[in-house]
Amino acid sequence: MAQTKAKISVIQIGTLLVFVVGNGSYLARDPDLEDQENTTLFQFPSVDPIPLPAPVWLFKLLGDVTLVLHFLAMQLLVGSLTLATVWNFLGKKHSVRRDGSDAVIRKVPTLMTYVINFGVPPLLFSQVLYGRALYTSSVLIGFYWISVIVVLTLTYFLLYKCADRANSGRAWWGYSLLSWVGVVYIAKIFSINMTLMLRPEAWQPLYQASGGLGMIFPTGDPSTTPRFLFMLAGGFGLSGAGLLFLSTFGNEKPEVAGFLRKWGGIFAAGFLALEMAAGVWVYRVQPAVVQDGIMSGTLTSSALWAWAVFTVLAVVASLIAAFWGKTGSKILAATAILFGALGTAGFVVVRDGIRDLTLLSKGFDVWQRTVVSNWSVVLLFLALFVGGLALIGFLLVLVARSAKQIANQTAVAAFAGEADLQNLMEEEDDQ
Amino acid sequence: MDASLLQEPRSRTSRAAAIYDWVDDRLDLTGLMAHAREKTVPEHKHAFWYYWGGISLFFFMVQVLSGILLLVYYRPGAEAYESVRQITYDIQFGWLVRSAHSWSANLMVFAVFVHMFSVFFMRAYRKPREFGWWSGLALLGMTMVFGFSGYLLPMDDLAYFATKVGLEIPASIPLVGTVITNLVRGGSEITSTTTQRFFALHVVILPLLYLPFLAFHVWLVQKHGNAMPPGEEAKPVEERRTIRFFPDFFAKDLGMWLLSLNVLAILASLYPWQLGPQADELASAPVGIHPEWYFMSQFQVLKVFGRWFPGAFGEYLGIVVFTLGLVIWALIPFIDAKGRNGKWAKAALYIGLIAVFGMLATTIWGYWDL
Amino acid sequence: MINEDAINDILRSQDNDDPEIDGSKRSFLWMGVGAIGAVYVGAIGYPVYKYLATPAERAASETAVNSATLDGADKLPVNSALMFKFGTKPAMLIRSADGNFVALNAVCTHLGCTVKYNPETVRIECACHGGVYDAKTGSNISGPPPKPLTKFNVEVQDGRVLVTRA
Amino acid sequence: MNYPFWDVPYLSGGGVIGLIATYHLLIALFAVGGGLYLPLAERKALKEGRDDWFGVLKSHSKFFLILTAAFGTTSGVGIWFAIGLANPEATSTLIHNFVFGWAIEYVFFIVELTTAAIYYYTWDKIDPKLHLKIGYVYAASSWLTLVIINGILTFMLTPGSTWLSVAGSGNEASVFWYAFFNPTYFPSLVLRTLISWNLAGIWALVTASRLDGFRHGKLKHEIISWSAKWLIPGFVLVPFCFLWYLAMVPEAQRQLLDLGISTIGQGTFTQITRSALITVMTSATIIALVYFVAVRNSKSFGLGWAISLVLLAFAATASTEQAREMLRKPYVIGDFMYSNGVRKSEVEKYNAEGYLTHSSWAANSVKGFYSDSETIEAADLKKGELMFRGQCGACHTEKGYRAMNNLLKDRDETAIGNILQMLHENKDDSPYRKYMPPLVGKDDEIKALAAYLKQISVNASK
Repeated sequence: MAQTKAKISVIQIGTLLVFVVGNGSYLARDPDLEDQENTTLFQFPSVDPIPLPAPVWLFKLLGDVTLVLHFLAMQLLVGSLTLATVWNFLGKKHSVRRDGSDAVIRKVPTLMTYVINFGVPPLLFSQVLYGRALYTSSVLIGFYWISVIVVLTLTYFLLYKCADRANSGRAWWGYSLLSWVGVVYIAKIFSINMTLMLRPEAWQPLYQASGGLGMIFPTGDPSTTPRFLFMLAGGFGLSGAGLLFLSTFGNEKPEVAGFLRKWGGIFAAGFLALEMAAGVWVYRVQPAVVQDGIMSGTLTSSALWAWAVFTVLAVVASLIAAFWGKTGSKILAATAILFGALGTAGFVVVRDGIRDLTLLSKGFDVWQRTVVSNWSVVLLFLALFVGGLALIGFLLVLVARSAKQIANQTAVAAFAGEADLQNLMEEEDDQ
Repeated sequence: MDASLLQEPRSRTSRAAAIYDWVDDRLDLTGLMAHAREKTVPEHKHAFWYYWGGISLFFFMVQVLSGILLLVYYRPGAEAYESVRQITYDIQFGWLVRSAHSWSANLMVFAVFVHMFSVFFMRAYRKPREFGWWSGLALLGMTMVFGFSGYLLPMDDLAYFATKVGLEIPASIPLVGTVITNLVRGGSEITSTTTQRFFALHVVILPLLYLPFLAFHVWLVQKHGNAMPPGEEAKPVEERRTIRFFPDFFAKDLGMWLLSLNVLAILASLYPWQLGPQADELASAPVGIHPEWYFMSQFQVLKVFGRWFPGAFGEYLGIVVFTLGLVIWALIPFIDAKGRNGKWAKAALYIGLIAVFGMLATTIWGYWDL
Repeated sequence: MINEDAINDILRSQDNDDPEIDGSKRSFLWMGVGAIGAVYVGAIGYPVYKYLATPAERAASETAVNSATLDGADKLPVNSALMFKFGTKPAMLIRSADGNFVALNAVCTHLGCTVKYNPETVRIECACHGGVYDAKTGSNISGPPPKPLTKFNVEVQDGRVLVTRA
Repeated sequence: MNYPFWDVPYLSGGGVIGLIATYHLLIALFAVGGGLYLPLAERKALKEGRDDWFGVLKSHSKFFLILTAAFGTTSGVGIWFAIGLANPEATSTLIHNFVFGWAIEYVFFIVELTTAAIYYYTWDKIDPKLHLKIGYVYAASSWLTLVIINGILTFMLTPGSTWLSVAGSGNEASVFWYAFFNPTYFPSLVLRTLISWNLAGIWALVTASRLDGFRHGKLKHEIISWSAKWLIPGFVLVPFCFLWYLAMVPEAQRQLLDLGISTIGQGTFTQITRSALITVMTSATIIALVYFVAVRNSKSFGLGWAISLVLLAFAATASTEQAREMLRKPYVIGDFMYSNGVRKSEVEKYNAEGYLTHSSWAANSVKGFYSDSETIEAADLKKGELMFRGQCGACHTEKGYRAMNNLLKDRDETAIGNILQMLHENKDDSPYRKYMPPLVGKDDEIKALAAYLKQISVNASK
């Protein structure tokens, strides 16, 4: 066991060196070594005897589509929360910064709602396909994994608190800083789990060391840090594009809109470029089998290219949107965020490829599953899914239309203002 | 049947009305009701503390009822342990009855302490309520003796040793301590004779003493009404808020009783009171043996005085300190009397704070020190 | 917004005697109060009843059955036991190595598990908490049981064994 | 022990699930009931032109949004995380069966959260009639999430004969709807719906208690009385629905209820009885307090009382859920998988070939123990620990919840061995059979477990 530990840390240091030197080879890539570890140290848990109720490709498709949405929401959340916190902190005497941060933070609780919402299906479908690996790695870091829930709850609540304070014109950066810490913590735990599930060779020593509660972090995975940085950089970048969007589509004052536009463009361009660098790092730390697999697979290789091209396009579009013309162009802003989103879609597919190839190299073929489809349930789900989205869209259109009408009228007689109630409640506090 | 009653728009049936009238003629229920409706209770942000006397009373009633149930099977003397074992394991729901009795005892002591301190800090001992304060203190003392005597009755090892160390407190009284303790104990060791005595004390002597004090205490509350804290009293009359005693306060008071019953039910059924192995005087005492939590403070004070001043002197000193504290506590209505200036009120406040934190600190210290 | 009259209104509507509360509503309320009361009476009364009734129930069940006939039990091999029901409760018939029969109640006196005969140690053991009894007398030898197992009278007849309450 | 075991000291993994689940249920059922409460209250206010009601409703909808989103959603995800950690095998079975059930629930969930947000953010900003419609859409979608999850929850207690007849054959998917609409589905759905209305009323009292009754007596009294009415359907119907539910539970499980009354002694046997006692008593108290303290005394009904009501509801919910969980014993999925993740169909295989040898985890570990450890006894203890984690840990901890050190106190190795043997044989007359799974494995594994348990009990008596 001590040997394994030593080996793990050698690998860790090795990878860092390798990255610095930049020639992209790393110790654990030796295929002989890997094979040996698989057979002597570990087998995956046996597969659940109940067959899959739908083909593997369908789970993958649904998982990846929702994962793209989850990543978009998550990246927007991470980046805009960071920026808004900084601006609010610096905004004591700078009303534009302050207003800009307020405009952003008001949207963040809703963003969080969708981060969670779109996060559920990919995790569900991952459990169906990769449960053998995913349950195991989750249990191994069980303490941290369940702590995600506690941190998430507090983070989410703090975001509402921030929005509330923003609405009443008070500063809130302290609260948002706390929730930022929470968000980054959760991101880190997810990175660790999603990479740990790919490393059965690390499970046994980790379990022996942790004694069952799962309070020890795995070490020695060369890809955890680059993956974490990749997501973080992408988050700032995409949020920049989000700010561009907010600056042209939102109803902010001109100076606030201009402020959002400038910084949005800079952030989008800068951090998307960083994301590309981190992406190269992620790729380089993959073992040769995986690298070869990605390059030789049609889907994965074209997705990799799509990611690169769209991200470059997003960088260019953001720069133009930020600095070209006096007022922002809606089309340019929308283009920037669209390219960013397409880039995300590209890397989600590559990510999926990396997962499958890595697992395959360790003896877990996700495609080899018994499938007994129950199409009636699947179709019902698909119909409801489309119907549900259509319903939401329809409601949003109705709401927007009605809101415009009402805004044109001067007073709404039927509703009591918020102030009334505040009075009701405060009177009681006074006594 | 009274014709006028039938015309009333009430849904109460005439037979019920007739019975009501029959009783009313003899006991004047209507007059009582009218009195209850006229009576008011102050409503303010400290009104929560008004409920604690009622809560204590409620737990006392639970004690009486569950105690009577235990009496049905309990046998004092040599068979004490066996009979409690039967109650706990043999008799259906015996564990629940015993558990309710034990839990309710602890909750009652807790409620009595809360009641005492809330009365203290609301200055409800001032004129005309001095007798309420003193009768309350007497009730508190008896409550604690109830607890002490009841704790021994199962005669399992915890009860045995806890009583053994608990009796060190009276034994350390100068001059007469040993004599009194031996008298209470029925010998120099705890035996089945002791359970027999404690049993008599617990179910006959104490209740006989307790009930008149309790009646007096409750009568005083009815007579003087709820005391207002000084802050509330300083307000002009038209700003004070009140609710009617009946049915408003009465309903809330009953609500509190129900809540207390629920707390008791949850504790008693989820954490049934355990029964240890039978007491064996030859066995070595379990590590960290100590009396019940409400004696911990005194126990610890005696212990540390004994440690600081070896020999009987330390214990004497401890007893003296304690007695002095009690005397001051009982004389508080004279120290902080109505009409005296603010300096005395402040002094009383400090005394109260010292009492609360002193008891808390020595109790925690006691558990720490085991 | 809210005037004095309104408050008086409320005060009145809270009053039990308000004519506003009509007959059916009032009887519904009384039904509710009655139901809650019944719940409390049940939740407290049932355990209390069971508590007080335990000895009576025991006596009734104990006197209900006074004997059991075990056909063919006289052929029981030596050093083995036969489980049977004495009334509603499990009991055991043991034939010791010397050929004698003993019948005992098979309910552990500790917490009521069913005990079993161990031919190797020639003891009766309770698996729940490790109680041990003597196989001939039923007396509690070790472990938590506080009392011996009740012994029954045994009468060996041709082709059957008759067990009766002692 | 197909997966590593998540060993939570003192609490046990099951305890973590229980805590999160109760807390979630209190909020999630409020989300369902409150979803109907809001639009109906809004409708009443619109119809009667009550401006003051709108103020309260707006404040309530904010409380509602934050509570259900920040605390309800996350705790829901939390249950899912916790079951995956504490019982991956059972979670995997459920997901393989019901993945599209969950997917469908998720669709309703998205609609629910979106409409909740729209509803709160568009007060005063859109046509009141449209606003009310959004409220109805919210109410419908939140109830539909209950309709779906109820199928999966009730499946665990009563998978139904149709599903059980194909379980293990690979054709489980073909009987999805039978598994979903299982015997306890409908009584449970009605029960939960009724309880959700109750909770809507109780939580509404929290908002109402914040009003100053001495100044806005009429408003406060009206809101409290109207909210209290939400408790009536549950109060009247829950007892009947509960009997209906019980009638649908298999006889063997129902006997567990009886066990609590007929078997005397503290601790182990009487849990369901105790839970039932608490549920009945707290429910009655809620009703009594709502009427006598809230409705009859609305003027001085304060936050403390409202919170007491919520806590009572928490106690009632927790003990009901506890009873439901206990009712499922000794299974986690009725008649199919035992609470420690061992499938009923696998028992004989494990007994013949060994339990640990069939877990890829442990098989390697065990070899390691015997080659690394200095003595065979030490290796046995390690093996016993794995047995303990795999087969006992789902319900027992070393010290803490259902603690072994307490249950085994003062037992010698023979006594422990006797208990284990009895659990292993799992005969028809075994008193443990009704609520504990059989102990599976070969003799050497069971001996190792006995040695490990002995060590725990020795440590306990120190």
